Amino acid sequence: MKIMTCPINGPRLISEFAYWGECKTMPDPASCTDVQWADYVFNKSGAPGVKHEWWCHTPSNTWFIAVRDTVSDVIEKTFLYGQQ
Amino acid sequence: MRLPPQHGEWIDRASVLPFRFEGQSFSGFAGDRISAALWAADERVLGRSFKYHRARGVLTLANHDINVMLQTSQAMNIRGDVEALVAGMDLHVVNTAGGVHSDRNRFMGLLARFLPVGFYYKAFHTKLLFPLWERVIRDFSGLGKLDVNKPALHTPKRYDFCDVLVIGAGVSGLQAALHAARLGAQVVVVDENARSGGSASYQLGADTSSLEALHQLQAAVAAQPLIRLLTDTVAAGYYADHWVALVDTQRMTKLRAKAVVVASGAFELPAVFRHNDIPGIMTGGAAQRLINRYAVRPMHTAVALVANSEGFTAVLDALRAGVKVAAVADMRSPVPACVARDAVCAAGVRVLDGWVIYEAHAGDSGRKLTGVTLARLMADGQADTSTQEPIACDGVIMSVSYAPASNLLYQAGTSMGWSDAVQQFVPAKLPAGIFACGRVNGVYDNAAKALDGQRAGMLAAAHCGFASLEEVPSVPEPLHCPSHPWPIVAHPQGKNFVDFDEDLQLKDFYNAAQEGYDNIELMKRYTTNGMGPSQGKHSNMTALRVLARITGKTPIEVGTTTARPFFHPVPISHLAGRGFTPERHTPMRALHTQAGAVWMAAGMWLRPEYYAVAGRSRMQCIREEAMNVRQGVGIIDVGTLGKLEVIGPQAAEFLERVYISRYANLAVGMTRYAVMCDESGVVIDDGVVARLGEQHFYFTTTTSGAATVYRELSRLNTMWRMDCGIVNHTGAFAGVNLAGPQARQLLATLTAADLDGSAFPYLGVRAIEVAGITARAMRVGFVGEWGYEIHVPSEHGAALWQALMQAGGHLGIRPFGVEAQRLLRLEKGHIIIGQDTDGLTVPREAGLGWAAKFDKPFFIGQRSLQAIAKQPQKQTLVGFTMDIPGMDASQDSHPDMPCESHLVIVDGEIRGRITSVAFSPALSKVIGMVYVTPALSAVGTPLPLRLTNGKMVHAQVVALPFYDATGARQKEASA
Amino acid sequence: MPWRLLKFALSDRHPEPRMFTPHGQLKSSYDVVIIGAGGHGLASAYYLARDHGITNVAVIEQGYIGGGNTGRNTTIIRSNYLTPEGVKFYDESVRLWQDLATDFDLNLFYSTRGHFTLAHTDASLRTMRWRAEVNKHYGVDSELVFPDFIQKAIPSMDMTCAGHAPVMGALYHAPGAIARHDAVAWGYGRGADMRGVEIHQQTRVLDIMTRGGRVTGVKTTRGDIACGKVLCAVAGSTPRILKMLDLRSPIYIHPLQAMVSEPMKQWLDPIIVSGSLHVYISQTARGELVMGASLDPYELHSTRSTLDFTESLSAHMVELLPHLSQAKIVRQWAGMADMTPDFAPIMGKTPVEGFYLDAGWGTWGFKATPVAGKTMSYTVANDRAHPLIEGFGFDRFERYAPTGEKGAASVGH
Amino acid sequence: MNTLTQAPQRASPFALAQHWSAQDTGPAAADLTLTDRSLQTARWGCKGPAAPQLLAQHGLPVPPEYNRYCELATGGLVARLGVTEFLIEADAATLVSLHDAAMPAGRVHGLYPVLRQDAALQLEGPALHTLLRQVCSVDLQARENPPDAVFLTTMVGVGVTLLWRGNALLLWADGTMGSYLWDTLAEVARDCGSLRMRPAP
Repeated sequence: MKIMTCPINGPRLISEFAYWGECKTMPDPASCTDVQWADYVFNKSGAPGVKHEWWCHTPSNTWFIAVRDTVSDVIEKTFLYGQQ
Repeated sequence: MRLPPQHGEWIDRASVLPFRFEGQSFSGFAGDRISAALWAADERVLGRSFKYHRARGVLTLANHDINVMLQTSQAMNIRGDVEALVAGMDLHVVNTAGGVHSDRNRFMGLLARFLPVGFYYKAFHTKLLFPLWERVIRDFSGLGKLDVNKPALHTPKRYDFCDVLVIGAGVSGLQAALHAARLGAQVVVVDENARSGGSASYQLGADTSSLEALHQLQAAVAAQPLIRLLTDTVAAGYYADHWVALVDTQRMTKLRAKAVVVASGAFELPAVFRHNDIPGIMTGGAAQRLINRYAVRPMHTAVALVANSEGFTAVLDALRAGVKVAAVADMRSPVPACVARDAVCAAGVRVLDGWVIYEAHAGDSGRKLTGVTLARLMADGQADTSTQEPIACDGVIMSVSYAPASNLLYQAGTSMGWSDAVQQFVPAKLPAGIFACGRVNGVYDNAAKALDGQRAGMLAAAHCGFASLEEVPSVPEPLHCPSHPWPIVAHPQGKNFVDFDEDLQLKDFYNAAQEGYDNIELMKRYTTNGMGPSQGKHSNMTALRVLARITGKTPIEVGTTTARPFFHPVPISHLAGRGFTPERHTPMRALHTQAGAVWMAAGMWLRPEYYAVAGRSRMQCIREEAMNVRQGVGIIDVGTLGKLEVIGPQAAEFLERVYISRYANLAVGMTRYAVMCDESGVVIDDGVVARLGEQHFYFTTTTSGAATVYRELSRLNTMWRMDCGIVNHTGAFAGVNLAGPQARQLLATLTAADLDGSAFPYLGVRAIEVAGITARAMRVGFVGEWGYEIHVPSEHGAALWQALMQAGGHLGIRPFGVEAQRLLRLEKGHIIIGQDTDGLTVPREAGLGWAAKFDKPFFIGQRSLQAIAKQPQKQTLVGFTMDIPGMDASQDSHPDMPCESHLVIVDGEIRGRITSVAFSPALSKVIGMVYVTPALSAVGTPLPLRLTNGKMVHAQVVALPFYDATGARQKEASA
Repeated sequence: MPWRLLKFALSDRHPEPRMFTPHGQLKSSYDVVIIGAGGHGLASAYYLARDHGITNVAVIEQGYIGGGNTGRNTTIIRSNYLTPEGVKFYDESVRLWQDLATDFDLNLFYSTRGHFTLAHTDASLRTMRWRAEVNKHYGVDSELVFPDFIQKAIPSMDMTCAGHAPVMGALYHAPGAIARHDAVAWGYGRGADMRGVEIHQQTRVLDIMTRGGRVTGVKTTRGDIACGKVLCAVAGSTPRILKMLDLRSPIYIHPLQAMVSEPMKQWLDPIIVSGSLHVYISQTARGELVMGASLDPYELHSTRSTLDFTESLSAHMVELLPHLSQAKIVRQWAGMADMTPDFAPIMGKTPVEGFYLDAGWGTWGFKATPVAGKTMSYTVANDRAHPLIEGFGFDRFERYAPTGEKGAASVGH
Repeated sequence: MNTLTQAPQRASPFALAQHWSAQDTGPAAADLTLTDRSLQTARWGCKGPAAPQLLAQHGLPVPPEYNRYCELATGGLVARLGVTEFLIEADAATLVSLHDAAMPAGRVHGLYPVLRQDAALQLEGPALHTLLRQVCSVDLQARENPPDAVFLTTMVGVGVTLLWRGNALLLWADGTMGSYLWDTLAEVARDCGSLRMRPAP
């Protein structure tokens, strides 16, 4: 099974982790249009590439960011949010 | 015929194993594979082919020989060349009609002309007849019989770890292991055979001294403490990050390596000529395995078809075994010099250079080989039919071509290149940590294999951080080519098989190409080449050569099909393992069981659905539990609810952002209902928020939502960086809901706390002692009676329950289960998330519009709900009642009573759906909640409901709740 | 023995014409370019030519015919969906399936076997009844059945699932069927080819050219093509193509894996799906057991296999069918599923004039092959969404109006 | 709320397990010994940025690195779970003073008390290695593991905290998983040889 390295707990089977999805920045709810908001809520940058994603090591409930190539599945790095 | 003891044979003649095959008795020796034991007993017809039911014998004996597929009462699709002989086996050949010797389905062979490649696409499909034809086809297809009465086998799985995994214990693999271990690496070597040695253990030929060299190597490996050698173990699949599935008869081991050396060798391919499948025709490797491992003489008189020096070693082994070799046809011309060939010539064997076997001849209706016809090979690879020479023989030794066993290399993502020197695919670019050596790497010469293994072993060790001072050896260029570029002889009458699993003949490939299936993937799918049980191990390379010739491409241009796991079929029991299914229980588990609980699963949790009472139906029990709450006092275990805390200066602000209502203004000591939405505004969870202190909130989630809610809140707080912390106390607290008119009186007997409404009002929360246990108590009204939700540390949960049950005995306290609670909350018109809402429900539809506070600066889902608010509402949840004449609490159900999910039908259109419905014993009528279009939502609107049988019944929209509209029963008049 | 097989015995040469005309160069322009020679793309080409007389069409395929999800799925065909949109759409598809083999004169092994969706919880039982009621309303043969009925149909099933998830009932869909997936693509391909459509395999789309918000052509690895209309039917590659047009969509790609056993004698008639255990199984005409589970848990644009997939699928299968533990798995594989938030497809026109989308097929695209071809060819020919696909529009999410198929989502097959 | 008061009838989470027994059962020199530590040891937990400081103030050592633990002279231990969470097993007096300092929650800024109601277990015996190979995907005996390492991982599908104390493996898990965990481990253990089960002395 694939290994993911939790920044705190180290390398573990990827089955110990929960995938949330790509990090996305929320537009200002007050100023954005309904369509812009819908884009934030529903749309994804679904094309293959290297992405910043939220992952959680479930036994320790550790959330972190993984930089992962969604074609090769190579995890380039993982780090705690805001500590890049 | 069994030979006298052979040097290094694998059988133990001291232990004789009796067994049965097709109803006859035989015996073999410990160490025999089934096929070997049968061949030793001069059995020649060991199987029947898949399509034409032709007689088949030993072909390769290389662990992929699907000619011999057997069945016992214990197992199906047993491979004769893989499985060790076990005393008492009662074996039958799969997929025959009336046994292997007189298989009635062999007439299929006569129909061959009618059944060209893909014939089944071209017929049988008239609508009317297909079902009949399909039944016939289905009956013909399939191999073994699955015994559907067998219980499940549970074979425990295992994890394992090492630095270097070596796959294949031949000369190169053992050398790799030895050199990796010498540098300090922990090494595991696996081999699918019963012993290590690979081809060196049977491909002896003139040079029997090679066996001595092998034994020394094996001894060195055995003496190396860092090496673990696992035989009879298949590396069944390679997965990400050097995770390899090792399968033996006992179990699957999931091994994590830091580097992998693939030394898996090569498959020897059958030559393609007419009737190349008659029993007695086998590869050189098969003959040599029979002789040198199992001491079996493969035939009396042989003709050999060779195109490499390995073939001559096979001839020499045969001669040593007393086989009369009538002739050797060497497809090559001119022929490169080679020791083994010289020895064969020296032995006076007739060797014809540039000749092939044009066809083979069978007697006894295809059951045994009677001879072959040789012909000169022309420049274009065709046989010169003017030069035919028949020779009598009962066996053929074929050694013309190899294909690398590169399956795991492909799975690991290796890109393969083509080597003209050895006429095979070889690794061109290996992924990090993957190494290849030996035949799979295009290295055939024994001395070179040893060097190649040393090279791979040292590199693998280095990859794991075990540096070496000595330099990695370089491997000499190949001395000879083990594979003929075109080991294929066309024949007008065909029956020259390429794929033995699927009975595919040479012409099938030409025909498929003619029909347009002329790339490797389409050809595979159309011809089904390589789709049989051996997954093309003997046929893919030949098919590729044929396609290359048809399309005028080079092999590399044609490309290969993807080799997916598994390398060798893996039993589902091995994959399933023990099967761990985690269960969660509250501390009151044993007490519920004593009380007759009938359990139901809620995610991982097990909860009492209701408590069974002798002589009462399920529904009666549920209603009585409910009525006991309405009239006296009941107790339910609510310990499965999610129990979270948020602590800190910004705790209130945090809750305001994640729940749709207000909490900043919640007074300390009070609780408030809470609804959670997702970003799109869909309702996903609900619970109760209790404020224990200015900066301290304790809140519940649904049972199923607890884990995900806690996880998502943690993520949000990680992102938002608010000055507060979240703690998950779901498992740390036990909880009960004590409810009913007598609840307060009961609790008063166990606590000194002032339970008066003024001191402990409705929706209040207090830290009190109950039966000497420190507890968090909340005044709640979910079931619509005066009630307390009491949470205590789990270690005291059972004690709390027992104390309440004892103290409540004289008040007639009874536990109630999930179903009674569902009924009670329905009477109160309270929704259950997931039952009265679905994956798209927004608050206003579920009657929760009031809870969403749009004047807050932000909450999750707020912005989407603002957008949705501009749209007309599609549906709304309302209450309904039905009076069913003649239905009362004595009946569990009634034919006219609708079920949850029954539809509202108006003017033939779907206008609504019931989400909850029950007969209310308190109101003695049918009540429920239903989504309807806004037009139907007004109180008093008649609702036509369609039952399962299509009958229409009528209900009426009523205001919620159904029971105790003012809530007088659950809170003090003052409130 | 059918007479039509006689000709093979009577003639020495293989009396079969070529199915797909080999084409040299791409023409410089076509009326319509279809990206993707899978079932959907070829079906669209077939109906464009047959029903709309549009034959100047090129189907561009980066791999080979039917090599994507068409050749990787587990071929389940059913119409017992949850929403009116879904039920009407798939019901039309099932109707079209019936005559396909005759239309193609090709045996698709369309085999009606009956389809059970097991319910192990009262919640899923409610969903099954919901589906049954909606299905019946639109004339789809679909009903809620209970353990005794199920046990009779599959006597060897452990109705308690090893005590972990007792089977409480099932949605039974008698028309549930399987078919030979490759043959479907080949049949549509040959039909389109015979009507003049050009199929170009091993041709990869590099870019889509537009002017003023209108499609003007397609750049490929074998040259540029001018065309006014492009239909994109590429399943797992959809986001990559959409990016060429700077179109954002909710589509996300997760692998879907499957595995197949050694051939064995027939013992399993119906198709079985378990919502709670997330597994499904059927037996092919060759006697193999085809098994699958739910999506892989994270985005990946690859068809790699994982061991844990076969492990958990096997563990659940043995709970349901204990005797399966003797069977052996020979092969596993994967496809790339293009998922949508509401588990319904995205079909029809897009913000780019002349660019039509047939996507979001997730784990349920095979069964829709005929109706997708029918409706998309209509949409392309008339530049107007076919009535059956109005509920699946590209813009439904920005309108906050998703389709409700997810309400019943368990295993989407 | 003080979880350390000796309230009536505390019950071990393992007590719900089918195979659990309040007595010492099985051979003394068994291949595997499971010891129920759930109630026999005083336990307290907290997390938050202020947690290390609080521990220090009460004279407790703070493991400098994540997922390491320190032994206490008194026989207890302080385990650092991730960045700012701590699990402490010590004499009741120490824990009461910690608890009183921390409660009520919200009183100390940046400190979030954690109520520990663990199923706590000790595994040891010659067959331990064989058992672990079946139930845990982490190589707990890997050369590179530091001796004071704390592992947060899963075992037979349950989230667990693990650490080595000599040749014994200490395990903590959510109490509501306790009965499943105990029964499953006992079942696997029986396949690995003779089994002794006992409450902590």
